[in-house]
Amino acid sequence: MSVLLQTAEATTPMWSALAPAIVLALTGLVLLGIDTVWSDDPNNTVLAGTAAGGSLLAFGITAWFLVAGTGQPQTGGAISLYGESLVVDGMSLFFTLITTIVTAMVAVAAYDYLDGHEHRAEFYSMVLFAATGMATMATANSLATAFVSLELASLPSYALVAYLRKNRGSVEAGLKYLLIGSVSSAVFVFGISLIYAASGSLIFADVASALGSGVSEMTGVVGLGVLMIVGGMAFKTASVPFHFWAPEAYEGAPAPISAFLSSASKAAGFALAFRVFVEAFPLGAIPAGVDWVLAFQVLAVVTMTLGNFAAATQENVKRMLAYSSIGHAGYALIGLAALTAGGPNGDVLGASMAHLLVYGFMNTGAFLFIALVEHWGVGRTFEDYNGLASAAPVAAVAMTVFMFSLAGLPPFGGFLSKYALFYSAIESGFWWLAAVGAVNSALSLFYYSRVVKAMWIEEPSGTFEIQSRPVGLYAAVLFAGLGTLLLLPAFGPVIETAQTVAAALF
Amino acid sequence: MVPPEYYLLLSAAVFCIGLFGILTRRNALLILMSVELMMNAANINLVAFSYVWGNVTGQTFGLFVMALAAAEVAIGIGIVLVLYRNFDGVDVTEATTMRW
Amino acid sequence: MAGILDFAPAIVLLPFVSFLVALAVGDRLPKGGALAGIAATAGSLLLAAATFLTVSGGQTYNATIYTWAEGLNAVDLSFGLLIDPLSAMMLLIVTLIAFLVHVFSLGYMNDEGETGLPRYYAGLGLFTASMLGFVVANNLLMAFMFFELVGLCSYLLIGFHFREPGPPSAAKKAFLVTRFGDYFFLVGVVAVFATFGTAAFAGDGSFPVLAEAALNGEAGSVTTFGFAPQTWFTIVGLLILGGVIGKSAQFPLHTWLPDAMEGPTPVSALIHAATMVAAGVYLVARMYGFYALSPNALAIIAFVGGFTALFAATMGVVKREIKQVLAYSTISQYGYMMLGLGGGGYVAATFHLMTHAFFKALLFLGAGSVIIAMHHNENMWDMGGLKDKMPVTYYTFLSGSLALAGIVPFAGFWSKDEVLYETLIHGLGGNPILLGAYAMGLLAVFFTGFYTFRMVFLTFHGNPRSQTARDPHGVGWNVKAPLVVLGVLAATAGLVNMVPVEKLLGIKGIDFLHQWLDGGYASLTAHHYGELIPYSSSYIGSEATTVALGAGISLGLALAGAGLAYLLYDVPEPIRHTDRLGRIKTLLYNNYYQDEYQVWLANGVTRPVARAANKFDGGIVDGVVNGVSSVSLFSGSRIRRIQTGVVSNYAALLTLGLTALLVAFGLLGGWFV
Amino acid sequence: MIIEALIAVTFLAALVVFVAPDEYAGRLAAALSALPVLGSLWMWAQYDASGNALLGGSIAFETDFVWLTLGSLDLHWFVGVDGISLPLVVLTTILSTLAIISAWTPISERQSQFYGLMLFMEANLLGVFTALDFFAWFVFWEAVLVPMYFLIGVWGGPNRRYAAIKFFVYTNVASLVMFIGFIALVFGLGDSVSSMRLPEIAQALRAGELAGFAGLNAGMLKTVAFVAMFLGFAVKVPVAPLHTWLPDAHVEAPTPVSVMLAGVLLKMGTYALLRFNFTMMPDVATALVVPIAGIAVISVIYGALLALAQQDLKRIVAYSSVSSMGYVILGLVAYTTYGVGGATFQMIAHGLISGLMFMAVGVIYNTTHTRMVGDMSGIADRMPVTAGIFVAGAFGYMGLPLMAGFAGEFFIFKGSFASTVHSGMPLFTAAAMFGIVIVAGYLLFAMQRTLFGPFSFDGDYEITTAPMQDVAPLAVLLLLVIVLGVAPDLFFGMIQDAVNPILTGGGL
Repeated sequence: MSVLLQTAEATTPMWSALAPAIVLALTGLVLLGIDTVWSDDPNNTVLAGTAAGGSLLAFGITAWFLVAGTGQPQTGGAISLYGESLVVDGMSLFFTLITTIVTAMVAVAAYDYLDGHEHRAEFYSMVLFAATGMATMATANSLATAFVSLELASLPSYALVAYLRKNRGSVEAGLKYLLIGSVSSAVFVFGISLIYAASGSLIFADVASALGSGVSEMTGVVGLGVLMIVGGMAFKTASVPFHFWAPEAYEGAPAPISAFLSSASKAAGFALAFRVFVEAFPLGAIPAGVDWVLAFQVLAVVTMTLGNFAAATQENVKRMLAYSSIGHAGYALIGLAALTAGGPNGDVLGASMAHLLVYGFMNTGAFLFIALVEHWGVGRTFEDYNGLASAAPVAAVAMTVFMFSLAGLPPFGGFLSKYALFYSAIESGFWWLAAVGAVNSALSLFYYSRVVKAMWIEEPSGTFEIQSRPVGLYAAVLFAGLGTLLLLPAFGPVIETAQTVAAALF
Repeated sequence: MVPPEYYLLLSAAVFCIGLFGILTRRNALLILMSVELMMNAANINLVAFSYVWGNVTGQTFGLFVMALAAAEVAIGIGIVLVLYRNFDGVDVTEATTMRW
Repeated sequence: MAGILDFAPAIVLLPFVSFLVALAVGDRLPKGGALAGIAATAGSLLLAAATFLTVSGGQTYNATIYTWAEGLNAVDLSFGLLIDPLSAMMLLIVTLIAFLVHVFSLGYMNDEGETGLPRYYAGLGLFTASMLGFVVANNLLMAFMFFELVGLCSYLLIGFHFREPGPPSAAKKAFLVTRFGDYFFLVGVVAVFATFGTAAFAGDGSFPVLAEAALNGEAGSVTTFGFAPQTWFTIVGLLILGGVIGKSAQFPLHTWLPDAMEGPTPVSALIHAATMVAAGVYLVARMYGFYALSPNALAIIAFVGGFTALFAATMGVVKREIKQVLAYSTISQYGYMMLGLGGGGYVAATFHLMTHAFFKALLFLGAGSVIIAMHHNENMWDMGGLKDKMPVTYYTFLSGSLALAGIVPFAGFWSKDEVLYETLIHGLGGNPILLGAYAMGLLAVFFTGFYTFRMVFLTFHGNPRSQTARDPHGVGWNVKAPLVVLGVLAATAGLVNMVPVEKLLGIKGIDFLHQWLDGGYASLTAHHYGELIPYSSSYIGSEATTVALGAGISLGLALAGAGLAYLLYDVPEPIRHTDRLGRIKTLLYNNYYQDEYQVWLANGVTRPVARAANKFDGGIVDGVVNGVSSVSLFSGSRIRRIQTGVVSNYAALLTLGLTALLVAFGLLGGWFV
Repeated sequence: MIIEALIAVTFLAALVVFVAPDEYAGRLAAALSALPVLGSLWMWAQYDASGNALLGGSIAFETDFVWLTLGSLDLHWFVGVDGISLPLVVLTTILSTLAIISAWTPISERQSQFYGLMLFMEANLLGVFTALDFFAWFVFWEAVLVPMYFLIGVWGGPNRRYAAIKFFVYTNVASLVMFIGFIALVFGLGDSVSSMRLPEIAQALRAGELAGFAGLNAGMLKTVAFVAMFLGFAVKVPVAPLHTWLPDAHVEAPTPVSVMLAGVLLKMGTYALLRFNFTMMPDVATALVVPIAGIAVISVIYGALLALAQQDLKRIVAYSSVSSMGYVILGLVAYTTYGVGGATFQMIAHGLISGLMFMAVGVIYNTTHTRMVGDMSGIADRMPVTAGIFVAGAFGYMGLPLMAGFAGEFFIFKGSFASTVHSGMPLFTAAAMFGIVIVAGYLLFAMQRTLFGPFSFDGDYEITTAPMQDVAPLAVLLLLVIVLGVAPDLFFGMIQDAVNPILTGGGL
């Protein structure tokens, strides 16, 4: 590998560090190409194959980079491109990893889900473009690229949510997502403009130094700007108070898209948030009056509490998952909320990143199981799931794995990632954050186990007409399940990588 | 020259007008327009302070913002269209099949 | 030394083996395991006799044979044998009675075609084994453990007829009441360990010795938990006494014993004469060296004993069933033993323990034979005139009755008289409590005489008062043989310790029991106890006159009682004179309402408390738990209402939230200055 | 590697059974679960370690390698046994096998799933009792909940959903509280520990290397952590007033599951209390002796009173478990050889006896299909053997000498009465000991009503002798109870050897 690495470093130009994003974008274009050259309604298998192949290729490259240490200290540190507006380092690769693998799973799952729908090519290509945007978000190193990549990720998402044009739910979801999204991005960009006003630059490093060197006394402006940027991030990560779109969008959207948004898009949002706040508004440089850590503490507590409590009383499984994903955003926010000047920030951030990776598997899997159920035409409420295990034991086992993993029970990945998160929160002295998280996760155990109870314990209310065993969906679900399971023993490298690359930011 | 604070106030005013529009309008298209207003408020800042700081970063970024705003509207219109089809109307408060 | 004493464990183990045999293959053996039991107890009897002889040769035995729990930097808990004159004598008594009861059971159970015989003989075997284990125990813990096993066996045997409603209830009561006493006993055992670090009965390191040393201010390693040694030892002694009161059916824990008559009669004989009830008194005798150190404990023992003696005797006066009378007489007689122990008459009490074992076993077996004859009708008013129909039973029963009533020269006279005598002289030595106890004991003698002979006359004299009494069922050799053996013993056993004769006629050396109990370990001899007891003796006139006076009075009272019974009941058609007692009779017949208040304590107090606790648990404790969950769910159902579904509201709320954040942090960070 | 082998074999067995066809599942599970039994007995025979695993004693069958690194600390895969954990391992394997056999009769649906989960639970229990690294231990600790949830929820009684979720959430909350307390403690130790290995942490704590953390000074932190962990474990034990999940779980759970719940799962709590609170922070424990001993006494008496008020045989035994566990707490806080050793021994003894009682109740239930005291009487007439064993077990529960229960309880009483940690200990002990009277009360009443008296049964089932497969496990358990009662040193020696180091030093 090291030899490979040497050659890679020697021969390939710098921009090749962006290969994952480029591959994703190209795949999107290829899909469009297929759609145009193919006379009428291209073959689903080809499309899905291309999309999955492209994203898997991107995943492979990312993994290789990560292992080879591209953009990490041992190979000369972060690779910054295009006047520092993009940067490739361990963290960006880590998040690209999440995005690409989720994209791959979604693409495979969509193969069955899209059966009998039109405009499949557009669907896949938009997924890929959105993925490109997310990959870019992870590498954005300037407020400008941040905004652009965020929009690049968002715009296709709006369309994807509303993909089922004849389905009122889907359309309504799209509308709400769009409106809240556009408002949020307006807030975001206004915040950017204020920061620019205060610092005269958009590059994170320069912003930091400008604010640090006290160029401006406009604390108020900086504060407004920072909080508005927090808003933009909150929207992307579905955190309070910009979370309102999430329940409806996840519920109404096609299940694979819900999976995509709630896992990849959320992760990308965190990637951006981590970098913006750590690089552009470092605790050392930021004016004393602008205490964004406290802001994130408030948001984290409120978000996880609201998400979990609202999820506890849902009747609709998909909506329950939507709220629970808000709750998990709250957990992940601990990564920013538990930062302290000179504290073990690498550990905290890394734990949060690791949780997002595990979450990418278990949450995607859960939503894809919903997709499977929707594909079968089984209802959406808990009651409709009664006795599902008898009809589809394998899938039910997978779903059980997801639920318990989300609830943070062993022997699944979610257990370690969640406890690692609480652990590092306590490590940096915020034991009360961990305590709040604990209360919430106890509650979450209650509602997650409702699904399990319905599937395994309750008697079937009717008989299920489950004739098909969709290959793609099953493959995706089982892959996610396997990942969730293996991430317990394999958690070591994950958390170590995450914390190393996170530490590199400080 | 005009002190920069004024630009801030102007942009803030525009931003609030846009926000006001979003909060009061029920017509999807009007809401989209209000969003445009908010984005342009940002642009005012960018351009003005680009001048103040004497670099073109702001202005360039302003162009990006406009482009993206346009793209956003493009998608928006599409969604409003299907909204019209499904809920025969563009009143955003009509679409409430999902709640709680 | 590889002497006979090394086989002592076999005395305990043989009956245990018979228990296992009866349990495992009893139903495939002839007579349902009876023969195994008889063989085992016979073997034990022989060994016990051998042991007795060896001990009379001056040998003793005190060794640990099994370490139950080996302490690591802590004391070991072990099983050991202590064979000294006291235990040797007791071994002999227990094995003899057990053997006879086994034989008798052939007639009482097998010939009567009872079912579940293997269970019965297994129970008898275990019962005997437990009691023997208790007798030879060389430390308090082992004693306690076998004490408990004895309780278990009584439960099993009293409840033998488990298909009827009565016996299970009686068994439960027996175990529960004695368990209540054993609770204090167990605390006492633990306290002894905590105080002395050992629970050995004999040897220099034994706890009575240590206690003695502590009182003489020599002790090193004795923790008394902040009390003065004297006080603390009294407390510990009384705690252990709790077990004694329970098992030996002393007031107020005597209530289980009359109910225990639900058990088969041979079992009653075993329980009352040799095993369970005797265990309590034996325990006090075993650790008399400890009690002797505490005058208060002794006084309490004496008073409880005296009171119980009188109290139970009065109740015996009015009973209808023959076994009931015997039951109360048992309680009363054990009261005498306690009186003797408390009154400083260690030998006297032991003596009475022995004689009582013989004549009470005899009486119960006799009653059993009568019951066989009466086709299991125990009501004396349906009997009468049986003396001609069953002479063997009659004469042996008579011998036992004379002993019980304390008529010279039968066994009971000697022992009871000595108990009263010891109490009297120590009372005169300046201890009013003892005098009071003596008075009660003396009064009880009269009642004893009365109820005993009331029983005899009602059962055997006069005309038959029922068809079955006219034509009783015959009894076999296996019933008569034990009766004869015991009858002889009841008549003669007193001769082993004719202290009054010695004192009056000055014939030295006929107080064999005194000499016997002076043998063995120095710290366990009657002499040593004599030195320990905190009483001084004084006499009315000379010692001889006191002896004569005491014996005369008690004998006179006994005869008076018997005489009254003779007048009232030795008539062809006796009438229920006790009815004339009216209210008193009702009171006596209901045992002074002792059971009532104890049942009330169990059902009227404990159960309601438990029910209240249950309500509390379900309502409050669990209510809080469920409350928390329902509150969370409720708040959840409220929180989700924020999501109204109207996107404009979302925008508004969003703006609101952001503004709130801005304002809050603005003020916090002082941006607007 | 024997421990890994033990756990792995059990996991594999679980998988195999899970996919096996229903008709063989039970037999297969029993056969496979015999392997861990043999393994654990082999360990017991080969055991040669000494001292306490956490306090520098030699650890038997130890393996230790780094698993993953969390922040500044290494998490190890670190397993091994000492005199405290080995008896519990043996108990777990034996009881699991017997429970599986006792399930043959009552469990008729989804058998392969049932037995698979039983074995899965056994594997995790083995992990709990052998893991010596906190995180590994915690993984197993939590993993036990999952199979238990299903076992109650799927095969339980009418109210099983409520019982299952209550057990699930209640104990999970407890674990979280405990987790936070312990982790805070670990960070309080700062650089003096380099891993989450319990021995390292225990020795560092006893060496007084705890520093302040997160605004709490060392002493405060220690106390807070102790209380948090105590509460967390107390729920599992369970200690009054945190016990209310237990009766519900027991009543709803099928017999074999109750056996495991009472026999092994409750011991997780006391085991953890001993390993963490009482081994690591004796100074705090002795400082809090009055409240702890008070709670113990309350559990004993209150639990016994509750049992007295019940009509459901299973509820009676369930509440009496609360009572018996109170003795364990009392013994632990006594800090004497007999106290702590007795508490550990009582874990084993109670495991066997409560298992025996639940099985006996189950056997009666299998034929009568009722557990209500009022619904039957004189059962002994039709089921003599079962009744006999029931009586024996009940007396074992009452602490009859020469049965395991008496040994455990007497050791505890002896140890705690003599304890010098507080002058009030004799009184606490005497108060707790009164439990032996109440326990006799309710068990005797229950037996008199159900087993004895004239036979009557209002129910349309034929009451006949129980099948061999039901009675055999009972007999085995009874035998074990008696053997341990006659020869407690089979375990008590190694137990004392392992608990004695706890008593020395450490603020005493």
